[in-house]
Parts: sequence; C-alpha cells; structure tokens
Amino acid sequence: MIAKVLLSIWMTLIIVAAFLYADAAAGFPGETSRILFFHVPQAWVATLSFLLSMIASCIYLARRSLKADNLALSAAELGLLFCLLATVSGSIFAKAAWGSFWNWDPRETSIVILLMIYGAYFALRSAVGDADKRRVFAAVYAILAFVTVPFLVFVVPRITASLHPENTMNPAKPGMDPKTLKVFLGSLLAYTGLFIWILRLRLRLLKLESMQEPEFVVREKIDQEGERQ
Amino acid sequence: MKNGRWITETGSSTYLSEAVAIWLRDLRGEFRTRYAVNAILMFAVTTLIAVSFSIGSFRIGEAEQPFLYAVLLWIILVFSALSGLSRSFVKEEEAGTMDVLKLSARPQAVFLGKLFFNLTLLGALELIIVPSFILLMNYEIELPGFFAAMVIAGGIGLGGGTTIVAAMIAQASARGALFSVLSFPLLLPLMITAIKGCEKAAVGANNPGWPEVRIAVAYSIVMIVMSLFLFPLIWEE
Amino acid sequence: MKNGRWITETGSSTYLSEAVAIWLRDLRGEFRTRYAVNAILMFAVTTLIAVSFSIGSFRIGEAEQPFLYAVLLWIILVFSALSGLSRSFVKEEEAGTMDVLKLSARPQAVFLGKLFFNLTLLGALELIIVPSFILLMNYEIELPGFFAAMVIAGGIGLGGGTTIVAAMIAQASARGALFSVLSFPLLLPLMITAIKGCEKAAVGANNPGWPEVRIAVAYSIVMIVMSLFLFPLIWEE
Amino acid sequence: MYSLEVADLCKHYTETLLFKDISFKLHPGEVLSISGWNGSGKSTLLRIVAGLVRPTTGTVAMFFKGEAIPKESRRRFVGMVAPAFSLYEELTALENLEFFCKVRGIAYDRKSCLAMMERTGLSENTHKLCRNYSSGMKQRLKLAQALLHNPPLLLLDEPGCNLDSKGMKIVENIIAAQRQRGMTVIASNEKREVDYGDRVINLSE
Amino acid sequence: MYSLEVADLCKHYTETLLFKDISFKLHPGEVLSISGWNGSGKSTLLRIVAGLVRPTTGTVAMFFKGEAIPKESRRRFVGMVAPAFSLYEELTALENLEFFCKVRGIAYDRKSCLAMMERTGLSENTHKLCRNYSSGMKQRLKLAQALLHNPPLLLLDEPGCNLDSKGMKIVENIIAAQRQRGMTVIASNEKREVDYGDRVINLSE
Ligand code: HEM
Ligand SMILES: Nc1ncnc2c1ncn2[C@@H]1O[C@H](COP(=O)(O)OP(=O)(O)OP(=O)(O)O)[C@@H](O)[C@H]1O
Ligand SMILES: Nc1ncnc2c1ncn2[C@@H]1O[C@H](COP(=O)(O)OP(=O)(O)OP(=O)(O)O)[C@@H](O)[C@H]1O
Ligand SMILES: [Mg+2]
Ligand SMILES: [Mg+2]
Repeated sequence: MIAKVLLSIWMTLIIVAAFLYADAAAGFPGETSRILFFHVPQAWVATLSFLLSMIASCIYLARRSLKADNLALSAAELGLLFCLLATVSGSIFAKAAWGSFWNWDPRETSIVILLMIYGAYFALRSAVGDADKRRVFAAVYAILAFVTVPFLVFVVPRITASLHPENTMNPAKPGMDPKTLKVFLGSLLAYTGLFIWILRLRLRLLKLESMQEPEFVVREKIDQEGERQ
Repeated sequence: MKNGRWITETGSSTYLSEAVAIWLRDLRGEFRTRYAVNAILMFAVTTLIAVSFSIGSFRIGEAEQPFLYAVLLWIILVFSALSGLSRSFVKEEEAGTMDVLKLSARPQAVFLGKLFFNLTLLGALELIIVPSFILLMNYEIELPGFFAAMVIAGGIGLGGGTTIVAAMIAQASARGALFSVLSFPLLLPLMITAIKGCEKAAVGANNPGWPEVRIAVAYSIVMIVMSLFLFPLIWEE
Repeated sequence: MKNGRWITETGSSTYLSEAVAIWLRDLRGEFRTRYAVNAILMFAVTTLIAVSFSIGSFRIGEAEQPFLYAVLLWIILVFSALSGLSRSFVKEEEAGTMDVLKLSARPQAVFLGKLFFNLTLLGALELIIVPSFILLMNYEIELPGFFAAMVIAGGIGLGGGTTIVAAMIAQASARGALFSVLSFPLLLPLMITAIKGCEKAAVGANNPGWPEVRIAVAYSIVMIVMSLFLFPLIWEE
Repeated sequence: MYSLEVADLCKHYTETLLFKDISFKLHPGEVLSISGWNGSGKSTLLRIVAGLVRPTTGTVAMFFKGEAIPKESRRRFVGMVAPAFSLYEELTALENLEFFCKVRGIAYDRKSCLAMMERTGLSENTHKLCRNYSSGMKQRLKLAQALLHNPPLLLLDEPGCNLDSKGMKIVENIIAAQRQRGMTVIASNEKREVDYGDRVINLSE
Repeated sequence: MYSLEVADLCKHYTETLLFKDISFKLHPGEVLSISGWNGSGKSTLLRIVAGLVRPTTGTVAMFFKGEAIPKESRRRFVGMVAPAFSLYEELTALENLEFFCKVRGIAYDRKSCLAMMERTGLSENTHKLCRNYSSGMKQRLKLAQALLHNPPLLLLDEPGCNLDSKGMKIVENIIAAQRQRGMTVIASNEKREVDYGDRVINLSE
C-alpha cells in the first residue's frame, strides 16, 4: 500500500520535473528532447521484461513449475505493452524531430522485430489447445526468439545509418547535463517500479484464474511429484 | 540370447545413421508426391517471373540496383522457403504417422533428419532460383565467391531457423499461416545480414573476412545447437 | 409415404443452398483450427513489414514508384493467396473426407462452396493487406475508385483461377507437378493486368472505361464458368 | 420400387485382376453380403457400386419405378460407411450431421439428428469435437451420417469395425430396419456380419 | 527379466474423468487385456503406457533386471499397434519396414523383413504402395512394424480390426509367440481378443 502511494507520488514528480525542471537539450528541434524521459525508460522496461520472460521460460522447461510459466507469460505481455508504448511515443516524436512517423531507423527496425516476435509468441499460445503443450512450446519459442536478439543488436545497426541521437544523449557517456541526468535516472526508476507493480498484479490474477480450473490444480501436484523424483 | 539382443543391438546405431534414414525416407516420399517441391517452386517461379517482368522492364538507377536486387532475391528465397519447409512435419501429423515415428525414433535423430531434408530442399531451391534470378535480372556480381558463400550460408541459416518451428506448428492448430508468423521474425536478422552480404558482393566492396558470411554461419550454428537441445521437449510433449 | 420422400425432397434444395452449406462449414472449420483467423493478420503484417522495410529504407525515384508498388502489392496478394487457397481441397483429401463429400454433394455445389470460401479468404486478406500497404509505403493513389475496383476484380480472378487448380492437385497426388505448371500460366495474365491497372490508378492516367478492370472481370467470368463445366470431370474421376 | 442392377463388373489394377463377372440384382428388403479374404476386392466393389471408382468393364445401374436413375443424382439414394472414410475432425458430431443434411438437401432438423445420434448410442457426446472421438464413436457417427437421408441403398463396409457389443447390436438393428425399407450390401470379414445377408458373394472363390 | 509397473494412473480430459487408480504389474509371459465400452479409455490407457500421452496423475515405469529404463530409451522396448496409427502411404510395404528398421537402429535385413511380412501374410504384396493397400493389409503391416524389434512389451489396440479369419489366426500366433518372450497388453472390444488375456481390466466398471 505504502509502496503504491510512494510510486504514484514519485511518478508525478518525475512528470512535472521532465517538463519544468530539466532543460531542453541542444540539437533537437524545439522541446522534442523531452522524449528522453518517457520513451527511453519504456524501451528499457520492455527489454527488461523480455529478458525476464526468457529466463522464466528456461526455468519452466527445467522445473515445469506453473509459476515460472505464469511469470513468462505476464512478462511477455508487459514487454509487448511497453514495447508498443515506446514505438508509439517514438513515432510521435519522430514526426516532430525527423519529419515522418516512420523512417526505418535501425532502432525502429529492431523494435518492430521485437513486436513481431512477441505477437507471434501470443499467436502460438492461442493456437495450441493442450495446456501442457502450450506452455512448453511457448517457452521454447521464447528462448529461440531471444537467441536472435544479439543478432538484432549487432547486425541491424550496420545496415542503415541511424537517425537516433546515439552519443549525444547516451546517459552512460559523460556529457548529459546533470539536471537531465537526474530526471532521467529518476524516470528509469519510476518506470521499473511501475513495471514491477503491474507484473505482480498480473501474476496474482493468473494465479486466481488457475485456481478456478481444477485441471491446473491437479497438474501442480504432478509438478511437485516430478520434482521429488 | 534373444533378450540380450534387445538391449545391446541399438548401441551399434548412431544418431546420424537414424537421421539419415529419416532424411532418405522424406526424400523418397517427396520424390513420389512432389508436394513440398511444388509448393516452393510454384511460388518461386511465380514471383521470379513477376519480379523480373516488372522490375526488368524499366530502369532502376545503377546505384540502387545492388541493394534492390539483393532484397528481391532474399524475399523470394525466404518466402519460397516458408511456403514449403513446414511440410515435412505437418504431413507427418496429418497423415497420422507422427505417433509411430515418436515411438520408434529418437527426437534428435528426427530433428537432424528433418533438418537435412529441409536443407536439401533449400539447396535445390537456391540452385534453381539464384542462377535464374541472376540471368533474368542481369544481376552483375563482382565477387562471385563471396556471393555464393553468402547464399549457401544464408540457406543453412534458413533451414536451421525454421525446422524446429515446423515441428511446433505441426502440433498446433493453426498451421500454414502460423509457420510464417513464427519463423519470419526469427529469420529477419539473418535476412538482413544476407541482403547486406549480397549487396556488398555485387558492388565488390572491399570486405576482408566476409563478416556477413560469418554472421550467417554463427546464426546457423546457434540455431541448430539450440534446436537440438529444445527439440526433444517439443517432440515428447 | 417414405419412398416418395427420397425423390421429391431433394428438389427443394438448390445448388446455391448446398454451396452455402459447404462454404459455411469451411469457414467454421477454418475458424476452429484457426488456420487463418488468428494468424492471417500476423501473416499479412509480416510480409508487409518485410517489403516495406526493404523497399522503404531507401528512396525510389518518384516516377518509378507507382509501377514498383503495384508489382509488390500483387506479389504479396498472389503469394498469400497461393499459400492458402489450395488448402481447402487438399485438406479434404488428406483428412479422408473427400469420399464422403463426393457421395453426398453435387460437384457444382462443391465447386461453388469452395470458391465462395476462397473468395472470403481473399476478401479478408485484401481488406487487411491493401490498406496497410498503402499506409506503410505511403502509396499515393490518384484514382481510388478505379484502384478499389481493380483490387476487387483481381481478387475474384485469383479465386476463380486457383480453385479448380486446387481441386486438381488435391486429386492427383502423384501428378502434383501439374500444379506449378498449371496455376502459373493461368494467373499470370491476370496479374499483369492487375499490376498495370493499379499503376494507372496510382498515376491517375486518363483511363476511360477502366479496361483493366474489365479484363479482370472477363477473366474471372471465363475462369469460373469454365471451371463449373470442367469441375465435375475432375471431381468424379 | 427401387432396384440395383450390377452387370459383369470386372476390375483390373494395372497388371492384376481383382475380380471379374460380378453380376447381381438387388430389390428392397434384400441384404447382400460380400465376403472374401483381405485384399480380395470387397471394398473396391462397394466403391464401384457407390460410384467412387470406375469399373474396368461392366455397369452399375439403379432404377426407380423402372426408370434408370442418372449417375448425378445417385448420391441421394446411396448411404455408405467404410473404414477409409473420415468425418470432419474439427467439427462437433452434431455439426457434422448438420453439414451432411444441408449438403444433401435435406432440411436440417436438429431433433431428428439428435434422434439419429441417440439411435447410434452417441447421445452423450453430441457436442464433442470429432477429433476427440474414440475409434468406436467415430464408427457410430459414420453410421449415423450414412442413414441421414434414409437411403434406399445402404452400403456397409465393415460396419462393426471398432464397435463394442452394444455397437454391434446397433448395426444389427440398422440392418433389420433397412430390410423393411430398402436394399443393403454388406462387405465384411466377420462371419457374424456376413451372415446378415440373404445371399453371399465370395470374392475369393 | 523385464517388468512393467503402472501405478495409480488417472486421466482427466478437462471436465471429465476417464479412469482413475489403474495399477498393475506385468512380467514376461503375461498377457493383460483391457476391456470396456467404446469411449471408456482403453486406447488412451495404452497410449499412456507407450508414453504418447501424459497421465493426469500416476506413473508408468519399465524395468530391466531391476533397473528402471529411462523414458528416452523406452522406444526400444515397446511395439504398438493402434487404429489411429498410419504408415507411410507413399512408400511400399517393404520400404516402410526398412525405414522402421533403420530408424530403430536395427541393421536392416531384407530377408528378415520379408520373413516378417510372410508371417503377417503379406508376402505377395511386398512391393505395393501402402496407399493401395486394403484395410486388412494395412493392419497386417502395422502388426509387422510393431514386431520388427522384438519388443519385450507389445501393446495391441484392437489388433484384429479389419482382419479376416486368417488374419485373426496370425494375431493369435503373435500373442502366443510373445507370451514366450515378453509382455503383452491388449485393448479390445472383441470378446475373443479380450479372452487372450490372463487377466482383464475392465474400464467400464
Ligand atoms: C518510431 C520511432 C522510434 C522508435 C521505434 C524508437 C525506439 C527506440 C528504442 C528501441 C530505443 C532503445 C532503448 C534501449 O536501448 O533500451 C530507443 C532509444 C532512444 N530513443 Fe528512440 N525511437 C523512436 C524515435 C525517437 C525519437 C524521435 C527520438 C528523439 C528525437 C528518440 C530518442 C531516443 C533516445 C535519446 C534514445 C536513447 C539512445 C541511447 O541510449 O543511446 N527516439 N528508441
Ligand atoms: N489404386 C490402386 N492401385 C492398385 N491396387 C489397388 C488400388 N486400390 C486397391 N488396390 C488393391 O486391390 C485389392 C483390393 O482392395 P480392397 O480394399 O477392395 O480389398 P478388401 O477386400 O476390401 O480387403 P479388406 O478386407 O482388407 O478390407 C488390394 O490388393 C489392393 O492392394
Ligand atoms: N484430446 C481429447 N480431449 C477430450 N476428450 C478426449 C480426448 N481424447 C480422447 N477423449 C475422450 O476420451 C474418451 C476415451 O477415448 P479412447 O479412445 O481411449 O476410448 P476407447 O476405450 O479406446 O474407445 P474405443 O473402443 O471406441 O476405441 C472418449 O470419450 C474420447 O472422446
Ligand atoms: Mg475393405
Ligand atoms: Mg480405442
């Protein structure tokens, strides 16, 4: 409860600070640089949750525990959601900054591939009737999909020149002005908190749902037996 | 002693020999029905002619040719592959032979056998498409060695990335379209690499060490090794 | 009287109502197995993205755009169609339901039912692909009415031209090579016409009477009428 | 009123002769059995009578009140069950029957379809997908499908296949009922089923 | 030397319970029959024993000289025939057997495959495509396939399905031979086949 209140206060502060406290960076048309405080954390959270989904899938395959599958599923859902948010926010700003909604910037390409992969992940889940099969297949696909990520990161950027302000605003590099850096890091924190909060809600919901279906309860029993053996 | 035979005998057989048996059977079945080859060739020939008819008949700027041609070639290859590669597993499921195969073969052998079969199909496809594409489009390639290596490595990657997906969709309800949906994103990094490689080969850019070929080979190896580990999970579920 | 019923009753049923029954069953089967429903969208998006990524990422001369885009659009449409349209018959054969269908339905009703089904699929496909293609590629069309008519007429032609071929490949498992040989020349004239039509629509050429649409409509009518006559021969052998 | 006339049927497969000079006439109320070893051509003969396979030589003709029924409308007069047939696996049992009613031009009537399923002992599984049916349940549904249009000619290829004793009883009832109304041809390996026939044609002799 | 232990098997399909608390042990020389009405779960039970379907709860274990055989190598010890199985229709019968020999890791030996086909009464049709096999010939070939590797555990789901009286005799011989060497589980609707078992588990009770 307290955590929730703190999170909402923190979020509000960050939004206010993003517009009033931090200065607009040079090299961006108008105020467009403020995208940094929303768009980048969204992309970061999306990446984080895909990673989480992949790890949970591995755990599911090793242990066949329902919890791991629920985690993989909800992380993938949230990842897709934040990925969409990052795409939409980026796209809106792109119209202002680069003149058109879509330019096939390497970042745009890779985010679209991510969207496709996780869209496919859900298509697969809905196409497999048997519950056990569905979980195994989804986990296998999540792992295979993540295997391609390094290729996306290292290969795609070589193809087209990037429009992205790669080095000017990279927070890891010195040069970001301290005010911007402060708000940016705060925003990262806020988005991560938001992510964890929604994830826990989703997990609770999944657990409640599965309690209504007797099949799942029985399965969990086997899962424990399987672990004993 | 009869009973002893049951245990010892299987030791003499390797994954490879079993995989080869599966490969040869698929080839033979394919040769008799020509279903996959047809699906693939039909699409490939149709697009090839359509593309060459449409692109070939008007002028594209010299500078843009290498890139555009590389893109077209790989779109034709990838989509032709997607139209046929899932057949080997889907047919097994639809004909009701999957159960018997599950009871008699080791999963890794099945995976390898099907992979070999898909690679054979891809090889045949490339043998037909690539030369005809080059001829029809008047595609000038400065570095034929690099180009060939790129096409071969890309083909292996295509097979490596799709075989396990085919096994999954064969057991799922939405087959045809699901296959492209699941495979395509997995193949995109490879496709982008291969396009870049073919473009460079056409232009004749100085390209020491053939990095694109290496990337494609790395992709293939990673995909095949991962699949070998993951396949038994899918097969036995 | 029982015996009397056997003869008279069937009179009340028309080819159309039987064809509709077959059409609805196919739709329902399709919906259940989600062969298309769940994935057709992703599939269309996949192809579109591939094309728009590859073409969109570099600039094509203004003058060349209308033609190139028309070609790409029709390649996407024809490919999607070919990859799915033959299924309705092939599945019937592979699942072993063809014999029962032959025993219970009139050939013309079967043909019409399958044609409706294929046209439904094509309609759904075009509804998804065409608008997204236009948006993604920033495809400027001067004569939207002509363009829409061309797309619709082309779709009907695609369905008309492929349905009977699909019935043939489903029957002739060993004569399968026929399919690529047959369907390709069958569809090519239509495709060329449609490409030309879409190009004109984009450029906004003065085009009284929409000749390309007429050709496509004529093609569709000829194909469908011919198929209605020829289909019973294929079906009953 | 109806009759079936089969004259001088002969069927070759490339080099091998399956059977030759098969002739018989059948009238309502009669049951004909076809027996023979595995591979002797029983199923092929039934498929020829149904019009699914062409004979090498010979003719199959059906008459209604002395008039020949054209081949195109034979489908209304024939109901058939065979091991090689399948129903639509992705539909439920009832949907399958509904489909075959409509395609045959019989107004679909849910009640009578349910009654048919009751008759073949499937009333508890009307809404199950056929994919999940057991082998015996599939066979029962095939029987139901063949009876939907009250065919004057019923062709039963191994009708008792996969069935339990209750199912066998159902087949027996079906044959008895058909005897009241029309013609039946049974092809089977089972002595019990062959014995339902008034006459037997043995293809292995 | 071998043994099969099935403990507390229970199988649910979403809402319905198929069977529960099935336990048995089997030793070489024993034949177990499974009976029950159509749809009672006989085939499902056999598929669970073969490892093709997961039970909801319970375990299936095979032992060789007291040691448990891991699930991966169970394929070497099990041969199975079922109505839902098919062989490769585009291969000839002999090619099918050759394929299964190789895939199972048994050195392919044409003579012994031919002997197997002789044993199942197919010696005249070794080079025919399976697509053109009659229903009974297919069933015989499935039997041959299941016996190729001399499996210590033979699972027969409706083994006499589609067979003529000679074929039934062949099944009888197969069961008698298997009794000398290993274990057999038969699932069937036919009283005759059920009676081959020393013990009977009736799933409908
Ligand atoms: C459709 C349009 C866009 C998409 C899909 C997109 C997507 C992305 C993605 C995926 C990242 C990587 C985040 C990470 O590594 O975790 C990123 C980073 C970033 N984006 Fe965008 N973006 C878009 C448009 C824009 C625009 C218009 C701007 C600013 C004018 C912008 C500014 C940035 C910045 C500053 C970063 C951080 C770069 C770095 O870490 O070096 N983006 N974007
Ligand atoms: N298309 C074909 N080409 C060649 N031979 C065929 C073809 N179809 C069937 N045969 C052969 O014809 C013979 C008769 O087959 P059919 O199915 O009629 O036998 P059956 O009497 O029904 O046998 P069963 O009792 O096993 O069902 C078989 O030997 C079969 O191999
Ligand atoms: N995947 C599934 N989902 C739901 N129900 C299923 C599934 N598979 C089988 N069933 C049901 O389980 C029951 C048992 O089927 P099974 O095939 O084991 O029966 P059986 O005893 O072999 O019958 P038969 O004598 O007809 O062969 C049937 O009612 C069937 O409908
Ligand atoms: Mg037969
Ligand atoms: Mg059964």
